[in-house]
Amino acid sequence: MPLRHRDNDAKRRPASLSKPHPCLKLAEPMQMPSEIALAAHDIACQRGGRTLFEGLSFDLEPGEALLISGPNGAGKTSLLRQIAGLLPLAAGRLGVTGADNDTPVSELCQYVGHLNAIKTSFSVGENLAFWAEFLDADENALPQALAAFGLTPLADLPAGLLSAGQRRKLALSRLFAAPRPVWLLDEPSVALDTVSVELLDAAIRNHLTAGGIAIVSTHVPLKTKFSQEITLGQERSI
Amino acid sequence: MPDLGPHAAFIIGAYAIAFVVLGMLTLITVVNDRKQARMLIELERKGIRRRSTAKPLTPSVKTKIIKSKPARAAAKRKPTRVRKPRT
Amino acid sequence: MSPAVALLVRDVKLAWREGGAIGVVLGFYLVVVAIMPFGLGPDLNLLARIAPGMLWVALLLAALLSADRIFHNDYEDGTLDVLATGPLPLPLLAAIKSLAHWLTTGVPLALMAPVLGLLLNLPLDAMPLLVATMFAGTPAVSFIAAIGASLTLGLRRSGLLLALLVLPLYVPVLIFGVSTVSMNIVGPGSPWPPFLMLTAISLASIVLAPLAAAAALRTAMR
Amino acid sequence: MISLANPTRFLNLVGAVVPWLAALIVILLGTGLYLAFFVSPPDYQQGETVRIMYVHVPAAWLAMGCFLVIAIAALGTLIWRHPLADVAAKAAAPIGACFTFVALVTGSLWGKPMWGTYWVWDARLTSMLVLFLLYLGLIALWQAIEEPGRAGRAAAILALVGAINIPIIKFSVNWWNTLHQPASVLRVDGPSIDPALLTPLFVMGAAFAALFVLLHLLAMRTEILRRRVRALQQTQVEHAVLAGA
Repeated sequence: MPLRHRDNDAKRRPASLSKPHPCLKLAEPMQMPSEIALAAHDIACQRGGRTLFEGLSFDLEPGEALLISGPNGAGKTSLLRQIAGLLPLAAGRLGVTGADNDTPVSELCQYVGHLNAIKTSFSVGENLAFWAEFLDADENALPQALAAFGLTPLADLPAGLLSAGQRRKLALSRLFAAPRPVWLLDEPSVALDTVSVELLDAAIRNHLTAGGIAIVSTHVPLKTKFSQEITLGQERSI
Repeated sequence: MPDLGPHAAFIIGAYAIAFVVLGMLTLITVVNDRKQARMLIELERKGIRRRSTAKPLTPSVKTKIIKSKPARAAAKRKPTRVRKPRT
Repeated sequence: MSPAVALLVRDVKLAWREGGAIGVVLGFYLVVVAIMPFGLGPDLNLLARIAPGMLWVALLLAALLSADRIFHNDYEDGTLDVLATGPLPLPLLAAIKSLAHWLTTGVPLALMAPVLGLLLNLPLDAMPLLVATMFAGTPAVSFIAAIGASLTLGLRRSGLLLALLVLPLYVPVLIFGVSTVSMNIVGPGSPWPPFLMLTAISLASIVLAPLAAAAALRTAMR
Repeated sequence: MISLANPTRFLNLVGAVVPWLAALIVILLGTGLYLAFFVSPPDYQQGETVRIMYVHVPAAWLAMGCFLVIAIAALGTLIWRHPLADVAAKAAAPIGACFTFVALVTGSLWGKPMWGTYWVWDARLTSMLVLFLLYLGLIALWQAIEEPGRAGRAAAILALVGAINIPIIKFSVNWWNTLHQPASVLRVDGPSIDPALLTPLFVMGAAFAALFVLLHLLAMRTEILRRRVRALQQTQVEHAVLAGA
């Protein structure tokens, strides 16, 4: 990778440090590969014989974020699932620079979809610990991951007792339990209260500062600076 | 027809069942085929055509680049790896 | 802990905790075997003769009953999506989940079979062989069930459909499993050829079934 | 093969072939029935009942051949991604099930005079029964999944699993059968058949095969038309939505 990105990071970091936030200290120690760039070229998506979108391209440098918007059924979730490798691309290609050559794109992504991927019979801590182990992450980061959305006091409770908002926070804590350079967030703020949305917002900003990439579909305005926005939808032309 | 002996009922029965089953299958196949063909003609008569010919809806993608960035660097960089579409 | 071991441990823990899944399977096994003599009459000689077959058929049904657990819960709560972004290739993922199903149903059922064999007057000296055949055959049961479970993922009436799809595939397992035990009790011949055949089927299923299951999972996740 | 890849050309081809095939079936079936009832001599062992063979054995051939067609189509769906492959597989399954059913029933009716009972767990009949169950599973899977793409791929996977299993099932059933009733099984196949019995058998076999081809082509055409109708109905719904309905 060219040196340019390191320069960018150096320039950005003091700017965000000047704005202290509870989350900043948590995200700071996390070492993640900060040189991943992600590009999509002319990708298309088909579901059930219908073309949801085609000719979609974007180009994300380290530290950049992409906002996906559009009405229901326009294909926001499908796009995120395509990037996560869960849906095949109907056309086009997805490329990554800066990673080991044998790492598939999906393994660079942390996908937090509509469903929280929580086992209700496990405790909050066990849920996170499993993801850290399974996704091959450093288990020493677990206390910080629990603290990221304030779940530390609930760590030993069964996840089945959590409220909808707390479950969402547990799902989002996965971003810290198994840090990966590309965050794919599908309506991450659903069921979250205002304070938690701010935490999430700050977490995304810190992730970007560290050189990560975030692709977010959301209807809630975030303070995060998105460098690109993609609007999916059907033109009304008959 | 020759004398089929004591087991004539079984022989006739076997042939009868075979012909009834295969006959019904043929009948159902032909009826279904006609039905679908009629429905298709009916729909086409109403002027509804397939999207590949008429394109009434265009799925659209609008990309907005909010922050300008070094365009030449982005253009120069080639993806090292490419995930081929699976379909 | 490696990702594979973590997944295996988690699946076994889940089976242990979620509504006593293992207990229900064992209870089902007991009920099915216990109800058969009421239909057949209490003739101990007859029961001893058909005991291996009854124990095996009931075992297949009990294992199928729990088969949609292999992928269904993870599919419903979104876990499967995150698992798919993990470091394990999908066939290995399917294999580990099948292995967990075997550990939590095949093994307990095989261990319980001799107890139920007592109810059916199965000769005591046939017990070790019965357990051995079940240990050799149940891996095939779990791994083939995983194919059915992945094919019927998220469908209506998936349990019934699963049974319809998978039971015909169990015919060889049933034949060789039962024959091994009956050969030992009544003959004719050595029980080892069918036993080896059963082992071969299990080994082949362990290798091939996860490939089919992974392909079906890909289709279901789209 | 290239011309067949285009569904529209395929539809035209079906339209051209169907009348000729229908005529061929009538001729073959007429000849076959005449040979079976009037020309073929009674078997020295089984007497007149051997005539059931002319409908039972071809049905069994077709039952197995149809699964082969489905397995090849499954490869077409999964590997070559041929656009007509899953249509071919879906259309073949009910036909195969019907032929299997005919083979089972006629075998049973043949068994009553020969063995004194309608059903014996004879190796060939039992394998047919398992095959019938596999067909039912395939059809049920097709019906359970609404989205044709997923249904096609799922059914293709099941068909390949079944195709790998059929020889194992056949082997195990044969083994099990010799174990339980050694050497009592009636053998009508193999080279010991009298040539006078072979000619009607082959003519009937050809008639059944032609019938299969006809039904398969028709069912494939129906399936293609059904998908077009579905697509048109979908556009109709979208039009209505956009018009503000």
